[in-house]
Amino acid sequence: MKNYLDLEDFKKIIFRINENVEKNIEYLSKLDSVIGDGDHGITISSGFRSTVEKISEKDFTSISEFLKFVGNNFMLTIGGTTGPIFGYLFSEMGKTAEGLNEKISPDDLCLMFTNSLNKIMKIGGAKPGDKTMIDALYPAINSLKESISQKLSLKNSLYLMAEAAKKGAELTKEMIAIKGRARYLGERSLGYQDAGATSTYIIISAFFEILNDQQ
Amino acid sequence: MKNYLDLEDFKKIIFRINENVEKNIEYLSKLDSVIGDGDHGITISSGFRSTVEKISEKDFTSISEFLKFVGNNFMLTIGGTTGPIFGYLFSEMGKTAEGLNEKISPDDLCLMFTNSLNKIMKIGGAKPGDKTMIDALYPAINSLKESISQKLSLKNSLYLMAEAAKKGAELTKEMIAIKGRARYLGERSLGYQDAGATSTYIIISAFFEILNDQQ
Amino acid sequence: MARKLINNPNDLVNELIEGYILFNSSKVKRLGDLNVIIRADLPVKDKVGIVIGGGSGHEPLFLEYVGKGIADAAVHGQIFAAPSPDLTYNAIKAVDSGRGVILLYNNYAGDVLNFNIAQEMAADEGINVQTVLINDEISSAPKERMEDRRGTTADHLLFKIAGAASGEDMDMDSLVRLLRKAVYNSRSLGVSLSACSLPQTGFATFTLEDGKMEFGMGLHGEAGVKKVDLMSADDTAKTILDYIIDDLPFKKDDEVLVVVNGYGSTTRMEMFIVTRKIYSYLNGKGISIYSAEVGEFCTSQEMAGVSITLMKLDAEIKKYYGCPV
Amino acid sequence: MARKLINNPNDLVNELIEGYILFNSSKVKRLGDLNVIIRADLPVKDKVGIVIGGGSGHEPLFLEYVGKGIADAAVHGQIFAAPSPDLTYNAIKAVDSGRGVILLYNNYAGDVLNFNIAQEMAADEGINVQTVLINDEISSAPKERMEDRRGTTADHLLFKIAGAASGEDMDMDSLVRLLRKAVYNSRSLGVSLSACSLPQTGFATFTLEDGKMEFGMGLHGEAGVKKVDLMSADDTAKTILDYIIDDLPFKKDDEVLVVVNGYGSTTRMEMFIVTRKIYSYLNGKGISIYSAEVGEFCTSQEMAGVSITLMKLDAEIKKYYGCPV
Ligand SMILES: Nc1ncnc2c1ncn2[C@@H]1O[C@H](COP(=O)(O)OP(=O)(O)O)[C@@H](O)[C@H]1O
Ligand SMILES: Nc1ncnc2c1ncn2[C@@H]1O[C@H](COP(=O)(O)OP(=O)(O)O)[C@@H](O)[C@H]1O
Ligand SMILES: [Mg+2]
Ligand SMILES: [Mg+2]
Ligand SMILES: [Mg+2]
Ligand SMILES: [Mg+2]
Repeated sequence: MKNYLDLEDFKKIIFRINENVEKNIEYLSKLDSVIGDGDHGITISSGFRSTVEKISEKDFTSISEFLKFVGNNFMLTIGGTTGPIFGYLFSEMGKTAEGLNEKISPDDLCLMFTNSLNKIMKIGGAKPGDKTMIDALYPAINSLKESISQKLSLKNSLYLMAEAAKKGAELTKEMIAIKGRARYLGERSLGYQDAGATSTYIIISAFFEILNDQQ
Repeated sequence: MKNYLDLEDFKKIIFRINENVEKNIEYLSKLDSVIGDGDHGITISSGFRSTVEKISEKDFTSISEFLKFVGNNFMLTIGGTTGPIFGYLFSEMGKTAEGLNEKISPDDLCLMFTNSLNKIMKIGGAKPGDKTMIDALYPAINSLKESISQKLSLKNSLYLMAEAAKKGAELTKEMIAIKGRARYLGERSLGYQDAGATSTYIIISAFFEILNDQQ
Repeated sequence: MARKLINNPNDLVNELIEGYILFNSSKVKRLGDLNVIIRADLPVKDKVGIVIGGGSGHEPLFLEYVGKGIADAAVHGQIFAAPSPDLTYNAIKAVDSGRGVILLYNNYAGDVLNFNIAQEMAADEGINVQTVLINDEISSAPKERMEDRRGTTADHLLFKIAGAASGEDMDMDSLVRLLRKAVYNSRSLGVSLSACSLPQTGFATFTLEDGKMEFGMGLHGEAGVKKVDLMSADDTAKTILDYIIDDLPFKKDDEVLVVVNGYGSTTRMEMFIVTRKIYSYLNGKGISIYSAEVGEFCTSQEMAGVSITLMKLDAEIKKYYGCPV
Repeated sequence: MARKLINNPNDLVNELIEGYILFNSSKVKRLGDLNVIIRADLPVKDKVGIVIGGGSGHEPLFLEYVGKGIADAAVHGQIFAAPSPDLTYNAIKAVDSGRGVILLYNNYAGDVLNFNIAQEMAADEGINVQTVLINDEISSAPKERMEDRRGTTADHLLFKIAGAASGEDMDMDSLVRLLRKAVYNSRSLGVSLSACSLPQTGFATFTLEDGKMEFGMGLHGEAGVKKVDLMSADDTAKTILDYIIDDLPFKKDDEVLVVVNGYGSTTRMEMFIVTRKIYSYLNGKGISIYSAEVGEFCTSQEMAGVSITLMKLDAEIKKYYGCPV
């Protein structure tokens, strides 16, 4: 059983994210429209669509190069909050991968996600509990750490990671928004799930799906 | 049985018209809104309201003076189509009354209405069948003529006159508008009753009501 | 039901005028307590007066077109209703400097009736009053009955031309001739995407089903001449222009002014998307745009939609219209 | 569902810009095929550059504020979304004449993130880029956390002041100081009477029940801070002004600029009715209006409602704002 991710896997993951986001444009926009401005589905899908178009036309020699390209494309061309936040998610993973080899182990992956999380918290100023995508990413990384300490397979770890992200996204319903547009709502944001957290769940799920497809 | 109208009667008629129009503001506006701009009820009621206020503060020595005042007030201060059309209705009656005595006979009344009709047709350019207030006024005058030739009492004549106006107003449903705003609708004006014709029925009814109250 | 930010519905026109005058007190003032707005510097000596007006509810029409270089007075009726003759009569008297007054207004039956009465009243006092009717809206009657067509957004151009020309010492007859020519050279057509409501009551004056649009909609909520499925901005612009170009007709090498007018709730984004097509389409026909104006000039409450106006230019009209904006 | 006059929903911003540039080709041009509008006469020698921008869908923001005497460039994101850093980076490079560039924009998290990235990219190339955030909207955070407040209609005044001051050879530091002072002196609050929709989809971004209105509504359809029963225009104006006056606070004998802004489908009639109350209410408080502007400056699609902005003046701000309109 394969216990790493290589460049091809990362490419497949990005394509899969694009497909799954595309199917959820309306759902994501709807989530955003209750407590935000209703564009999240459109923005994030256009980000992945443009990314997929560009990576299809280009050759990459390393995971680092690939993820930095994905992240920078997102960050530089999409705009909105989604552009930088999700852009840094990938570009920081890419930066971290610079020092690693081309077979990303569970530990490597954990480090990559953790660095992204820190970068996003630094530039956006949000913390866990503020009702943002961080509330899916943070418990997902904790789950991955836990799985590693229990020596679970990468596939199982990713399964649990996606589940943790899903649960984290759902828990945002019970949070009051502190960052992002929804913060203007205060208590009125209670009861609604955060759009960015939901996208984060979709993104992490794709990691599991790709590994699952191969086995 | 009284077979004429005097100055006091005409005053009562104007007050009664005002009351009845007031009750029908929404209905008249609604009729106008299907094929016009929806303001007929508001315009015509504000016309009678202002007229009633002004005549309450003023003394009149003749029917002619009174009706010219009513008509001119309508014409000069109301605006819209209603102002001039319904203004001329009263002011021409007043002009005609100049040569008559202060007890208006059925014949006198018929002449007064006829002169008004002619003036309105001249200034507005509409003919019977064009789906305007003329389609209530014209058959009403014909009915009055007929009643006179049959030597009916003024009260009975006015009753039939009001009925004829009502029927005329209803028949406008089957007409295509040629004049007024509704003309832009062409065939699409079919099926809807003309607002101004309906007001004309309300006006003529008040003549009957006042005489009926006294007997 | 449309919600409006108003006070007592009966005070709409009065408060509109009060607010506008406070805002603009250096330029305009009110004539007594009438719904008449006049230039603050009246009477202007030795100038043919320009009086404009019509029903309220089409702001910036008419009051925002009063001032030096534009109209001398504007008379306002109630919402969507022609102004009564006493207003116009008083406006004529306030404006007349002895060289006469032109009544420049849109050809609606109610307006014509009321302005005509005022004109007669003033004429009885020896004031030379002439009328120039604006009838640019091509869907309101076929070309053979042009005299039945109503007036719309050409107002914006005509008020400017009238103001400029009357300010340059043009005499009554030349002015009337110039303005009639400019009216004749103007053609407009619009499309509505939603209804408008009467602000006094909040009720819509008509309904337009989802996914439909209506060509030739009246400014007062009169239904239009044809209802079609919602078209793209490009097709809408093309359809309107085809009707307009065919009507004058506008020809290759003509030079035109263009007005793209929003009826109320249409965004400037939509207006510029329409404008984009107008430029390319007219360019393709060899018609050159001397200047275009894009905005809300002749509105109908919160109605969604746009109208397009073309005015064919010649040297004289161009001179008075002024430089491209 | 709102019906819009558009073509392919993905082309909205591109076609907006194309249309605007055709309409205004003597004044502005496009930077390559980017959603960046720049002065036609760039580069302007020896002048601090002013770059403005933000999400699209708020027209006339931002593109209509580019030109001589106003901003040098505007960057446009997609509808309601912050513009991506590559746009701003390219705008900075096009505008910089060696004296540095000011990024003057509204304080929204997305905008800050994206503009900051662009600023870093330009700084890496040795361009002096400073940021002035606009945060006039008082309902978006309490005064203690003013740095969290968002920016709205003060834009209109700030862009003018920035354009005038930068055109008069003011250096970077003085400009930043002036603009921060003008931002600090500006306070806005609005009220919404209906929802707005995303033009790409036509879907409303929120709902407002019949007979309700919402104070502090966001420009992007974010729900406001309090929902109340529909109030009269006078009470609405008074309520907004009380909040604003209390916030700076504005005091007796202060001299102010006033902006009365319509969000989209609100008529000029309503705006002038509100304006009327503003004049009398401020007058009663001894606050004098140097100049007022009434119109659509910062819109939110077809949303109904108005916002009011006051900016406290001093001699320096007054000099650059210019004469009363
Ligand atoms: N400061 C922040 N840190 C992390 N994530 C954030 C932050 N602000 C917003 N987000 C995320 O971004 C999402 C909104 O994305 P989107 O709708 O595209 O942005 P916008 O606010 O520009 O409309 C939110 O649902 C939230 O998860
Ligand atoms: N030329 C005309 N001659 C006679 N009556 C007319 C004419 N034009 C319109 N009307 C009448 O006026 C009524 C419309 O009145 P109103 O709604 O007050 O006027 P407006 O058209 O100014 O809104 C119509 O219902 C019609 O009966
Ligand atoms: Mg959003
Ligand atoms: Mg009517
Ligand atoms: Mg009317
Ligand atoms: Mg957004």
